[in-house]
Amino acid sequence: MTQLATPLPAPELGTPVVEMRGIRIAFPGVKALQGVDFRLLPGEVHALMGENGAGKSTLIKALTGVYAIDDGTVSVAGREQQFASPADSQAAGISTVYQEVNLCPNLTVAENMLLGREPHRFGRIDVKAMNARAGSILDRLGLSIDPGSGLGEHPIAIQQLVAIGRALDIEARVLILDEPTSSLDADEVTRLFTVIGTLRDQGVAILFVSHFLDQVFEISDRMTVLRNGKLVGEYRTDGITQLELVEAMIGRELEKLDRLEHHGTAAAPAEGRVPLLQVLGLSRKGSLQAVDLEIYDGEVIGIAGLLGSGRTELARLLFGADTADAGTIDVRGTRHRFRTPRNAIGAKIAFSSEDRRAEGVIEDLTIADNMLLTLQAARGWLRPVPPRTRERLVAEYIEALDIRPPEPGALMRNLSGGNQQKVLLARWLITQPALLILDEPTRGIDIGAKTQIQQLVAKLAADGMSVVFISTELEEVLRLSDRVLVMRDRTKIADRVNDESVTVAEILATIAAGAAATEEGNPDA
Amino acid sequence: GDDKAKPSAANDSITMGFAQVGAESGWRTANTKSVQESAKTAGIELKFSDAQQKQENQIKSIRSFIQQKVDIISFSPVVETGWDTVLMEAKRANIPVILTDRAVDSKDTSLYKTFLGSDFVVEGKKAGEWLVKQGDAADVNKDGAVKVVELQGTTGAAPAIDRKEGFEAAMKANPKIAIAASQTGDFTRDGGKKVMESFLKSQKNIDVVFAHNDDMGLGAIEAIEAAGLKPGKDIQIITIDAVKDGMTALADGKINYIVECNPLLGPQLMDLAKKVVAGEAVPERVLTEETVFDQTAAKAALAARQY
Amino acid sequence: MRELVRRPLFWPTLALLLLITLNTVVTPSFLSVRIQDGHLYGSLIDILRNGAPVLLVALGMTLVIATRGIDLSVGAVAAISGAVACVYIAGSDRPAAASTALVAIAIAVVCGLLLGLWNGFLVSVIGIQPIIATLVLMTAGRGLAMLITDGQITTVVNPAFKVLGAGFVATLPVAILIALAVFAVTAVLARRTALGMLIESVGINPEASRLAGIHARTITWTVYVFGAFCAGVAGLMIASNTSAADANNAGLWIELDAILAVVIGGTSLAGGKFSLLGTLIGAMFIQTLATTIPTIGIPAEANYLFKAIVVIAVCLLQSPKARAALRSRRPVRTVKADAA
Amino acid sequence: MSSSSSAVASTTWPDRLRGYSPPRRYLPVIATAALLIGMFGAGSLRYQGFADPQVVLNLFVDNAFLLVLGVGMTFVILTGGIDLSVGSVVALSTMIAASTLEAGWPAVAAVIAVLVSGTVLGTLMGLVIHYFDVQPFIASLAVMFLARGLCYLISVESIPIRDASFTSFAQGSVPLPGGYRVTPSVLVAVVVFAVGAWILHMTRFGRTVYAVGGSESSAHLMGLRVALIKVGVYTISGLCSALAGLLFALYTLSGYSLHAVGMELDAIAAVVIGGTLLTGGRGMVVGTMFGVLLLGTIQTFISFDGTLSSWWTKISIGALLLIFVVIQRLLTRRQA
Ligand SMILES: Nc1ncnc2c1ncn2[C@@H]1O[C@H](COP(=O)(O)OP(=O)(O)OP(=O)(O)O)[C@@H](O)[C@H]1O
Ligand SMILES: Nc1ncnc2c1ncn2[C@@H]1O[C@H](COP(=O)(O)OP(=O)(O)OP(=O)(O)O)[C@@H](O)[C@H]1O
Ligand SMILES: [Mg+2]
Ligand SMILES: [Mg+2]
Repeated sequence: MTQLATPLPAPELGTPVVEMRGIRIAFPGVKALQGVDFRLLPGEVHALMGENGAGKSTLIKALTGVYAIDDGTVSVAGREQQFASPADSQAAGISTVYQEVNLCPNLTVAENMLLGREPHRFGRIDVKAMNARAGSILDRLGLSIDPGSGLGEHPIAIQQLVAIGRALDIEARVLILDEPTSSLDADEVTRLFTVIGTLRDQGVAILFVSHFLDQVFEISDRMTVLRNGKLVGEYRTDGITQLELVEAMIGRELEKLDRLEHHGTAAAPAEGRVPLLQVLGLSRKGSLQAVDLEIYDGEVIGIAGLLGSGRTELARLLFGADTADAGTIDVRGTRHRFRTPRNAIGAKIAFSSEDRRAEGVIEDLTIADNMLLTLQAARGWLRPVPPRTRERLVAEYIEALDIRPPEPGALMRNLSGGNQQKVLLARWLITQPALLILDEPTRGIDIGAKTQIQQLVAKLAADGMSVVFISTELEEVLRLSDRVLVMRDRTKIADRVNDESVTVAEILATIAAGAAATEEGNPDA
Repeated sequence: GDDKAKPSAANDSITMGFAQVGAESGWRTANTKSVQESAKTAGIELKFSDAQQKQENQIKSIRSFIQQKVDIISFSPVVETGWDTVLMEAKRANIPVILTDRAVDSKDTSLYKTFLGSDFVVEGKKAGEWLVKQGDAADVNKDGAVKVVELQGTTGAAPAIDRKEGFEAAMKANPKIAIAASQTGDFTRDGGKKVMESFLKSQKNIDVVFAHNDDMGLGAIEAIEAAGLKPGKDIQIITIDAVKDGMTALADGKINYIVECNPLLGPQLMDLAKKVVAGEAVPERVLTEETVFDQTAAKAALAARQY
Repeated sequence: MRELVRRPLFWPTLALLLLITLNTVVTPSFLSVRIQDGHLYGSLIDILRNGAPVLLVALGMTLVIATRGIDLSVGAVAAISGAVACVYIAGSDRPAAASTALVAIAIAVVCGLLLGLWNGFLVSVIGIQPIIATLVLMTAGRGLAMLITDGQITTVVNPAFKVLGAGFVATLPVAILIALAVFAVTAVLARRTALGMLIESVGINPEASRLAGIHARTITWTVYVFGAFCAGVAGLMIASNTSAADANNAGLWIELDAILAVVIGGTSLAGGKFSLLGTLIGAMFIQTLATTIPTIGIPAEANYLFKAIVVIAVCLLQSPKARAALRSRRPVRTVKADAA
Repeated sequence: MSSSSSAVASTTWPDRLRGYSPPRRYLPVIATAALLIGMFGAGSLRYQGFADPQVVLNLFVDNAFLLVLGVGMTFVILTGGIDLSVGSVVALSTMIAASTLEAGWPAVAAVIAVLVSGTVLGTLMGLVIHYFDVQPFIASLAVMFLARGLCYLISVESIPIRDASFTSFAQGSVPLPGGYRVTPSVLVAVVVFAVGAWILHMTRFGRTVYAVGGSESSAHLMGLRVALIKVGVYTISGLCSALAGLLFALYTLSGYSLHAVGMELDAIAAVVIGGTLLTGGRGMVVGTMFGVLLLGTIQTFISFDGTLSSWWTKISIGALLLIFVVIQRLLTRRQA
């Protein structure tokens, strides 16, 4: 083990606004937190770091009264507190955005942001004032959606911003953000950071969790690192390097992170080769305008674009999750019509959704069941996967993806967010698809696992599988793909072979130019 | 607008609105059929409605009959109480009302013209009197006490309350007779069978079963037979109704005594209706023609039984 | 002991045992079983035999509930199936022949299946909320049953038909043997094939299941067909037990009993995980409760009160929070579920 | 601020355009209303006298208690719960009213006794459901048995109500223009309906009811008072049941332990037909009113027909219900 940066000596600290001492929380079979100390100062941005399952979310939930603490004390502003529910912690000035979006999809955006604090006159909610207030918060986040629209109609990224908006509206002295940026694009992140900066200057203490190291180094003042439910140390951000931080998190030296080479143009499509997938004029009213696309075996297609550019919609149409109004899809030269995901699965297409909670995990089933779900569905209920195969497959993927806890019988709902994502990935890999569509597969995944997944994608492609890779992280898209599609305003605006010349800046420029182009050419509002 | 111009019903056909309780038993179905058929025979146009055992539904139908301006309303109240309001509306609309099968306990007897039906208390009494008359023969197992188990109808239903009351009143005449257990069998065969099964296990030396209707009695017979006993011999059975299945069992010696409760009120009802519409006077209370059957009488009557 | 208490079925089982104990204290002969005419005879046997229809219906209901559905029509389906069988037997040339009984049973079962197809169609294809979709058949079904029997109680005298509900094979009641057989087959289908897992998956998260390629519609449809099949067989048992089809009262409120059995057995009405063994215990509990009332001599007017008290007691026993509160005076500090 | 409005104004999001058509969540209610009108039209064409406005008013007169029940039930169902006890509580309320009046209590005292006992039962049920995690179906089933049992404890026989103020209220009529009339009970029901709608759609409490129905765990994490809401809706339902019980007692001027058997199903059906999702989070009180009126219309249909035998009555009710929900479903299909 290399020399870690020295933990911060105590006297340097002012009076913490939050102080947690010796926190212990055990779930059946898991000691999630084993005597963790934690301090949060006013006017700082404090990053809570750790691998998937390290206990970050649990520590937050212990602080905000979601979980009862087995042992240890929590004090806020010097007073010892025993929060029995999130309502109590909120009353004590702690405003929280939890990791999974926790809003009510059946209510409007404004309602979600202001629930419990709605402006009202004589007991009657003032809808106008509510929408206006919500609108101004959305504004701060640079979000131009109708506050009166239903939350459920918006993609997960928007929902995440709405959740952040809700937390911002609470006049709090502590703001907790558990992976707020996991599905945001660069612009949104910048805007969010501006807001965070302002709040910090006003003296608000901000607790921030993220797996994006760059972001952490950009915004945070100090950080606390957890590993396996134990405290590793507290550091000043300017006193630690990225490498040291990663080593603190994973507890060992990392083989070079950027090991993965630029994947480059693996197989330039030879003349006359039948593409694996040939898409012509695929469109759906209100969500995607005609898109053409060809995918060849062993190709990784990256899709770049900003929020709402239609990437998810394209993926869903390719998979039959939504039905297209027009256009054709040929798989290896045969025409297919995907009315349900089953049709697409039959054509050996796999799709891992960006909305893990609503469209991915089956919370009350075990890891093993979740992994084998699609395989089983494809085999039909009468032919269960034989126990031996089952055990072998599950063990193999738990090991390959380093899923923790490595127990096939653990319930999915008890897994940390990152580990759930890995299980879902395994679900699709087990079906050995010809085309794997990954919508934000690295969302909420720690740095180590992210590298693992990227390597996996590269390896799968090398073995002949085609992959469609959608990610808000442009670097990641560029690093992995053979070709990059750029989307904007629900249509494809560029399709480029990803050679050395392509850069993040260039892609962003393309998107901006596309903006100009559409504004001139197509005033279709 | 409630002030109603009476349609010229005088010479052409009469329209009758009949609000039935429901179709909760075979007895009730026979009753309905009788009303429908005799209406046809009598040339009365019948508006029939089924309340599905709910008073509110019945009130609604009566109100809708008033709205439709029928000439006469007849109904078998689901329950005795609570008719004043709607009957008042009928009275205001000048529509006469005839009650069938069950009475209403309204203080204001001007709200209806007459009540046609049997008296449940009397039925219970008749059953009890027969048992008293049996004397020592009622004590089947000769232990000096006549141990009766009672299968009640649906708890709270008028026939159940009244039959129990009548039976208990008559039973007092012989101090040896005692009801050892009494439980509801909901007027069904299944209920009768299940309750009787339990009684057979928890009560020793049962002499007599008193069932509030034939169906529960028939269920009890099954339970008794399954226990290896002979219904009608080892345990005597008294029931009320006299539907065909009950009469058959009586004729076969499996039931000992049945008090009739006659569902065929149709012809009597239509007669009354015509008289009322024509403005003739009718008695305030008309009893249905009912009898009692023992085993020999049953054999004779069985052939002619229509329901 | 600790381990035992944690088992999900511990509390329902305990409740069942308590009820049996109560009966035995009041009527010492409650547990005694003797052989009479070559079959077992006693209160316990009655409970098993009379509990068979509820058990059957509850088995079907368990799977329906596991998919987040509910089936209110089971009582009506039971009535129809009984009515069809009895009317067929009563109207045939040889109303006492075993072959007639077999044909009648077959027709009734087919009717049940058709009604299940109907329910499943409304729920899974048209997409009507299960409670309303099955309410349609709950209302209309009784009418159909009465239409079939012409509103009369149709009595049949057919020894072969009687076997189904009141007969004995190898000293045991046929009804319970059938119910147990269906239980066993269901358990095997659910747990030895992948059906159980797929049903649970659809119940827990229908959208995620669809995206995982599960044929959610077929599965939903199938469970309603199965539910109606069970109800149909239960209806035959009820009819056979009294040798009569009572369109009005056969299976009246059996849906409530069945749902109660399912829930007491630990299956949540919110769908998802289900326990067939739990349902078995739940159904037996309900039947024991029904038998207890006349046995221990509760007056008819106190039936409901007694039932209410027992049900409340069982719910509280089963609730971990209530037990924790009973055990310690401290404020309850359990981990709050993170579920929706 | 300005940037947002300008962005919205010059928007390329087609969402904004959609804003002009009625929001999707009103669709079920609109569909229900349209169908109800259609059904009424069909009735008027078919049966003479059906089109009389008094027939419509009678729907309210005859279903006032169901409307009140439905309002309470809407609250419960919106949180994703269910209350099976309402029918029995109605019966118990009629019993309490009738027996206290018989014992010579003044009318006001009887009314208070009824309302208090209904509310207490509801609250107890809510407490058990929330704090002991007992499933609503089971808890309310237990209360259903309990209330029915208490009825029998009071009396197995029906008890008439002869109290002067009760009878005058029951037999009173409120004249409307055009010579039509309704009963005072209708006014009570309409007031309850209005208050219910107001609470649900205009107040914080109401919003939070929807939030709990949408996602209880989210509501909890958002720091909302989930306990208050969950206990609150059952309390409201208990109060509504007691009130409905009073209206029912007025309607029938009696107390009877077999009153309102199965009425909980009518109430639930009315709520669900009105477009409220049984899983919670979506629905409106107006919808419930349409649901109640629909059930009433079906009955009116049948009694105007007057030729259906008992079983055809049941089959027709089922068939009409079916036609209604299928068309409603097809109209709102795109909602998914
Ligand atoms: N409700 C629960 N029941 C049982 N185990 C749980 C529960 N919640 C979390 N765990 C376990 O506690 C450990 C810590 O989980 P936690 O969610 O705090 O991780 P995390 O650091 O937030 O990870 P990630 O970065 O993936 O979100 C994990 O092993 C997880 O499986
Ligand atoms: N900044 C924004 N302001 C308003 N609406 C937005 C914004 N971003 C996205 N949307 C909404 O997103 C919807 C399209 O999202 P879609 O899922 O296609 O995006 P995407 O390209 O897949 O991005 P993501 O990866 O975030 O899902 C549109 O209906 C639009 O209403
Ligand atoms: Mg986490
Ligand atoms: Mg997307």
